Amino acid sequence: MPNHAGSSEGVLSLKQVSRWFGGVQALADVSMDIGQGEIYGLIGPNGAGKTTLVNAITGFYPPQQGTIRFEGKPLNGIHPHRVARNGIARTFQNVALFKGMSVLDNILLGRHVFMRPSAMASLFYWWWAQKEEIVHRHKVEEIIDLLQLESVRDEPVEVIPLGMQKRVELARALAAEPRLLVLDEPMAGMNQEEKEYIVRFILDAQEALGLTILLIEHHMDVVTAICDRALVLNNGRMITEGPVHEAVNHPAVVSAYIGEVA
Amino acid sequence: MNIEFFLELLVNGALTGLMYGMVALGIVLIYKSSGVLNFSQGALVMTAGYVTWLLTSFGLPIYLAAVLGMAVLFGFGLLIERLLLRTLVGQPIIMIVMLTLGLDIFLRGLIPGVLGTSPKHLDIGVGMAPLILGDVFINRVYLVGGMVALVLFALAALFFRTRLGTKLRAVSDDHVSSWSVGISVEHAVAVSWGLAGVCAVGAGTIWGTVQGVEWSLTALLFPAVAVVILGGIDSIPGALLGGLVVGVLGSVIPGYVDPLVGGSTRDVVTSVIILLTIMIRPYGMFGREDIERI
Amino acid sequence: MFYRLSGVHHTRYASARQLWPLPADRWQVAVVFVLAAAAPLYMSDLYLSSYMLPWLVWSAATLALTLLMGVAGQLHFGFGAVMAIGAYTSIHLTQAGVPFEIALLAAGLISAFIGCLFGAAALRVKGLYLVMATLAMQFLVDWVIINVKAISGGAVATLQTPAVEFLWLPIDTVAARYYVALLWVVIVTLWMLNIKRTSFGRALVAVRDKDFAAAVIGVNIFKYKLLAFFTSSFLGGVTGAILAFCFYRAVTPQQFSFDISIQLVAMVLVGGLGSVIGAFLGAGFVLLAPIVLLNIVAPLVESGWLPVSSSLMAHIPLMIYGAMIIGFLLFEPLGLAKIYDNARKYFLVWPFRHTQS
Amino acid sequence: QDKAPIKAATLLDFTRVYTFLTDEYSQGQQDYIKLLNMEGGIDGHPVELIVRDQGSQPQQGIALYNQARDEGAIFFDFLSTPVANAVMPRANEDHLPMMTFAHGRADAIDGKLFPFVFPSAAIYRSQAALLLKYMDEHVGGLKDKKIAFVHIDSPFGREPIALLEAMAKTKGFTLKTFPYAVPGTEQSAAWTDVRRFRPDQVIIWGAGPGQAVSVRGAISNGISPKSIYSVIWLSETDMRSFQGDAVVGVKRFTAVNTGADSAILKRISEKVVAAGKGTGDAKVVGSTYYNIGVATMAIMAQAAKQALADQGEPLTGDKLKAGFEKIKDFDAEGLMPALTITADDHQGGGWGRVSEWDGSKWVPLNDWGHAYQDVIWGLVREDAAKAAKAAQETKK
Amino acid sequence: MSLLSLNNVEVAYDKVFLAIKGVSLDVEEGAMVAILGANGAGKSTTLKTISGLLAPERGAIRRGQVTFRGEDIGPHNPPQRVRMGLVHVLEGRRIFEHLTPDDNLLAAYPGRHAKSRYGDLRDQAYAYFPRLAERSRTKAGYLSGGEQQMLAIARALMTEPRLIMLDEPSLGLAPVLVKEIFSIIRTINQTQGTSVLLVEQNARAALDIVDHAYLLENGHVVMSGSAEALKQNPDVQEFYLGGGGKVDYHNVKHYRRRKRWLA
Ligand SMILES: Nc1ncnc2c1ncn2[C@@H]1O[C@H](COP(=O)(O)OP(=O)(O)OP(=O)(O)O)[C@@H](O)[C@H]1O
Ligand SMILES: Nc1ncnc2c1ncn2[C@@H]1O[C@H](COP(=O)(O)OP(=O)(O)OP(=O)(O)O)[C@@H](O)[C@H]1O
Ligand SMILES: [Mg+2]
Ligand SMILES: [Mg+2]
Repeated sequence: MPNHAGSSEGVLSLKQVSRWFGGVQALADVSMDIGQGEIYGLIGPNGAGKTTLVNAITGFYPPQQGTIRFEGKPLNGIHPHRVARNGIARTFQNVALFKGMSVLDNILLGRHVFMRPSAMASLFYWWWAQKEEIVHRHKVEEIIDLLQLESVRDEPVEVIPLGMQKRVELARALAAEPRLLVLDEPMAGMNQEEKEYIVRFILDAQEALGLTILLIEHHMDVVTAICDRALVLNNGRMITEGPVHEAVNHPAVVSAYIGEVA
Repeated sequence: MNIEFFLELLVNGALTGLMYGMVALGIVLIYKSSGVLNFSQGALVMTAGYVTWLLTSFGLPIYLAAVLGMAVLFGFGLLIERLLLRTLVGQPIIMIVMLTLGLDIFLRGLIPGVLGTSPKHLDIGVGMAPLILGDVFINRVYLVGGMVALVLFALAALFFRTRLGTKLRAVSDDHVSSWSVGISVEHAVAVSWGLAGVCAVGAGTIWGTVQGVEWSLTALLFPAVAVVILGGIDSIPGALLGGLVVGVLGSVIPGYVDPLVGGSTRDVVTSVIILLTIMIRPYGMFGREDIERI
Repeated sequence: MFYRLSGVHHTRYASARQLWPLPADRWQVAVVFVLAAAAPLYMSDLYLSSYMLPWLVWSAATLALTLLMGVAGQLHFGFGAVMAIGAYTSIHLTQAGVPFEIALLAAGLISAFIGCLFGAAALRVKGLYLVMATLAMQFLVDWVIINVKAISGGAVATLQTPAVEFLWLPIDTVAARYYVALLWVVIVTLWMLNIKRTSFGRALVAVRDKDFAAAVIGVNIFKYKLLAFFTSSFLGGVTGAILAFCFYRAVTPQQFSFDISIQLVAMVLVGGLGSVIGAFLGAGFVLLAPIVLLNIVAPLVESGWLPVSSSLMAHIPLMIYGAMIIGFLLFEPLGLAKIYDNARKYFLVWPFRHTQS
Repeated sequence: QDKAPIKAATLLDFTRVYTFLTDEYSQGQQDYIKLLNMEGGIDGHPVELIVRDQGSQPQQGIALYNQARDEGAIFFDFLSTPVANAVMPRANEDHLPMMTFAHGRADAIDGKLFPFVFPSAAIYRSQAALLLKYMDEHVGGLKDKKIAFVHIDSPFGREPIALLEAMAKTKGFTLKTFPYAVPGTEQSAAWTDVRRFRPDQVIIWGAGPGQAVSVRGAISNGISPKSIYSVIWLSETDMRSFQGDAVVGVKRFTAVNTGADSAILKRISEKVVAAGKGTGDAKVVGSTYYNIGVATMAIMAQAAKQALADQGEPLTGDKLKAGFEKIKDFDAEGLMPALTITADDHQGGGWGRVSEWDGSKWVPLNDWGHAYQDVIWGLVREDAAKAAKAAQETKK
Repeated sequence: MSLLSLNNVEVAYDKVFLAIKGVSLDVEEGAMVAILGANGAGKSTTLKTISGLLAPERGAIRRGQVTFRGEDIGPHNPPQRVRMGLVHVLEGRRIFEHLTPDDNLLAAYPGRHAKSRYGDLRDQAYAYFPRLAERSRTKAGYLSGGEQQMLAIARALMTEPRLIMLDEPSLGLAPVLVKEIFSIIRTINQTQGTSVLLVEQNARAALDIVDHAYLLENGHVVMSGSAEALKQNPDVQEFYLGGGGKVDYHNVKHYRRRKRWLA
């Protein structure tokens, strides 16, 4: 994969991105550059536009202004499923797993981009689809034990606890072998211990697969601990951008987002 | 063809539309307040027709019978909620759609089975002589039907301005959280079904006069569905306007086209209205859109 | 019949992904299949032709719809129309001398393409609105069939199926027709089962459960919705053709009216949305229960036990049918499949009462 | 009466499309059979009716047909065009006669084409023909007249159009057809159009509630009841829904006398109904559809008698068919026109008459007769030829 | 006699899946109690059991009973329980999307009293959450996560509860909002004497405001005591508070075997 560390432009670079919803402007001239292998924090109050920004990147709400480039290629107006094939994977703020399926199938779906699904193939399963299934099953098993999901492998996702579900979502994203991983509040609703687990998994995955990561999180301790740089949004505008410690200590950020430490 | 011809099609079409709207109104009331699309409204109308007929056959004057019928059907609505819908709270849409269809089938068997299948006749006593304006003949029964429809629409609109109305809208949004803040989903849904029953009597009596009371009253469901789709399933003004449009198009277009194709095109017009609406503007003219946050 | 998980270990992914991982299940399937295959030997023609045969064909139809409604989550209230297209295609082709096998294939394909038109609506809307759209299309298709004489065969809208042969065997006896139906239903069943466990099926389910989440892992939502309509319409079309040739041996528009579409949905739901075994149970139940119940009620009436008029008598099946649908939705929304499954689970965890977290 | 019962299956539509007449029709059939059995059945054989509902659904009809056949029924009556059409080929295969009294497909009158199907009364085209003939002879001829044909938009509704068009040519009147949508309960658009056509005569061709709607539509559009002509399906109940003499003068084709004064009806009234053995509401006895029901069973019984007389025990489908084709000048004791069925003509000449509504009952206007059968048979043969040709094509 | 008490309650979903197994807990009049626990421990289930919202999820009480104000509320349906003064703010802020905040509040107002009373309650709610007052005319569905959470709480307050149950109110909220909401909860408790039963993942914040807490581990109460006592407990510190001070996430031993109290 091309290494952009040196180049002026990062793996993912946004220029003057804006997005309106009817009257409200959810994003106003947001620009950022994420370098290869970085963990980049995206923080800001509720309703600041973080999720919207991610949706713009992944093609759900194409920006009405500005450009988004990934590894040099423009992403504007590309359908979500194409974005995925370009090597970007993401998780969702409120868990978006496929309720009807087992954990295993959910993760297998992450391999979709590498498979050749067809009705015919399934008609002639034994001669056609089975091999493929098994090949990818091996891949998936690797991810399963990277994220320690063995215990729930065959459970239907809807009955496993939320913490596990978030983990499965992460696994599904990793299964797509992305180069950029976008995590929207992966630790919402978790207790300390589970947070620690997720953090570990993120770090491991990043090491193992050389990922670049864009992380939205409200847990400041985590953000400060693992992010290299951070962008702070408020009402769709950038307050500040830069090394994480400077960003979070920026007075505007403290007042608007973190609040005076009691 | 001449202008009177067009006018006549227009007027009678509009009135028919209002009468469809009456059936549609029942559907809207239920959907607006419990998020259930009631495919058994046609059967309710049939039931209402039979009930009114039964009461008249005891010698009651038609209007008194209709009023009594409204009471009966209101109760019937409550009963449906109590027996059927209460247990289905929170089930997927398809289940509830199918439940109402099942109810439709059941009623289509029960009512004619018990009260007889040969067409029963109602008569709101306005005679057959049309109202004649120039060369435009207007069907008096339709005229009365239109009036009744308008009254019902007005009442329904007022109802949703009340506090109870707000609660009902809340229920249609989210059963569980309505429960969690103490709104009695059961009562809300029951009331809406009761009101739908009342509308059914209006429609049943008028249509019963137009065509006679028998199972084919259930066929009114189809135009009614077109109306709610066009107007927006949860919009009362939508049902009113949708009714007018469906009625007029369903009368004018066949008026000119049928003689050419030598076949009735009204159902086609209706179907096309449904399709086009869904393709072009899924939530109809005034329907509310679903909010999906990613 | 004992389901014990203990002692069942999978050493290879292939075996873990078998259709029936439990030996007990495999036994059941085998037995059922043998019974079905041998049916002509021990069943009277009456039962074979007016219960067994329709049951199989309708099961196939239900499976086709299950693929769409259960697996892909696209509601379809106009499936009767799709089957009608298949039936008419096949009958016109065979009358023009095309071999039956090819006619079947063509029937499937034509239905599939027109079925995609239904699918076009699904690209725009979900749920309730899709129900309406498909419902409207049902009416349109009916209208076209009835009014285009070239299709329906004119004012006297009945087309008789010509004598045909399947794989060089003439389809003239009840048994022959039965085996054609059986063959088809077996194919459809295996197909369904395999779809459910391969990437294709998973993609469909993904679109059903959370379309945007499906998109972000690279599933082209539009494509798969259309594929779902295409595939199930194909199955529906062929089934329609087989229904026409093996059961009715005639085609009239009413055969595939709106009522039939509803009946199919009822079969899917009564069976249990998305379940294969459910499709069989559902089709059987909806098809046979009213007849059976009527056969129970009828003697009572004729012997004067129940004093009901012949008219009311005649309406009883309709009531039963409606009541049946309602009953299932109320007392077992997940359908017969769930009942079956509960029984099975009961044996799985037997003698314990609960699975623990 | 110790002989084996003769089983006849009347698998009717009580629930969907034909509900408007099935109750009365079936009541007539059952009452007549009761009478017949009291009077010793068909020389000693009691007749057993198998009455079931097929809801006008072919699949249901086929299933019930198979079942009844299995139970030993040798005669079938469906009174539902789609079901009858779907079952015909089977009936022919199984050599079991079925009756499509005064309805069903036109070419069924040709015994060559459908050896086991017996309309046994004027089919729709014959009915239309008779109405035309009446206009021609009694209301100032057809030449240069305008005739509106207002019909339900279904195979049944379109059935007579072919004949009407043919006659329009030969008789030189202008015909205009006005279809309205199934189920026929909303016709305002059609009638608006009819009024502007200013027809001399109007023929309404529908069934059930649609008929009353048609009459109402016609009258409120200023068409005199006297110039309204209807297919056989227009009953007392339909007409009684209009109060006063608003609809006096409406005319209708009649295949079977209405009223309870013919010999058979008298006997039914006293022996069955009066004796409290009646199948349903006594008021219905003698109504149009009731009497049609009686007639169908009377014809069936006659055929069976013939068959047993000629070929002896036991009665089979084939013998019964032959019996039908031996029926000669049978008028069911004055209930209906003298009926003669032959191996070729299963319609029996297409006899009938026109009656008029006098405010309380239907009164015959003319004597039994039939009309333009040559044209009707011509059309049938054309179609048959076409069909045969098509068949040839496929063979090649 | 305590306001609310669960006595050895056992709940199963789908008749087969046991979610909580013999939970007992008490909430005193005017007290603030927290339920802590890992994901899937059964916290929400417990709250649903109390508010009677199990039915829609095919859950049912198998054993034990729930008493509120000395009365066994097992047979009561949710609205009846709300009328008794028991309200449940659901997990994941389920407000009425298509209604404006105003209508949300109106819908929740039981309407036992006059319209004026409603006015007072609404003003009070907006006093707590001035942010909502600003957006009171836009469809609630488009409010941001935080605002929706506030609306959910405000809506619950319209029923004038004796006991308010909050399921993870801080879920997905910005730190400043978390602080804000918790302080508001405290004021509500103090000014109106409303008892609070709080389910929270953010143990630190929770333990700061409550006076008593229960620890749930897959369906069992494994520990309970005063907030202070729990804060001191080493296990709680390790698994819920992140070992007292700041954690160095880079060096967390992720294969660490989790300790079970019930092993
Ligand atoms: N589909 C939509 N239609 C209309 N408005 C929207 C839509 N999606 C988001 N918004 C608005 O855009 C703004 C930003 O929303 P967004 O979800 O991006 O906030 P956020 O930063 O993710 O907040 P949170 O931390 O609570 O997730 C909000 O005011 C929201 O109301
Ligand atoms: N509707 C349901 N059907 C089946 N099982 C369920 C259902 N809801 C919850 N469960 C199971 O019950 C257990 C407890 O769920 P519950 O939601 O109460 O946990 P929780 O403590 O609230 O976790 P979280 O912190 O994620 O909310 C979990 O194992 C969950 O999988
Ligand atoms: Mg967000
Ligand atoms: Mg929870």
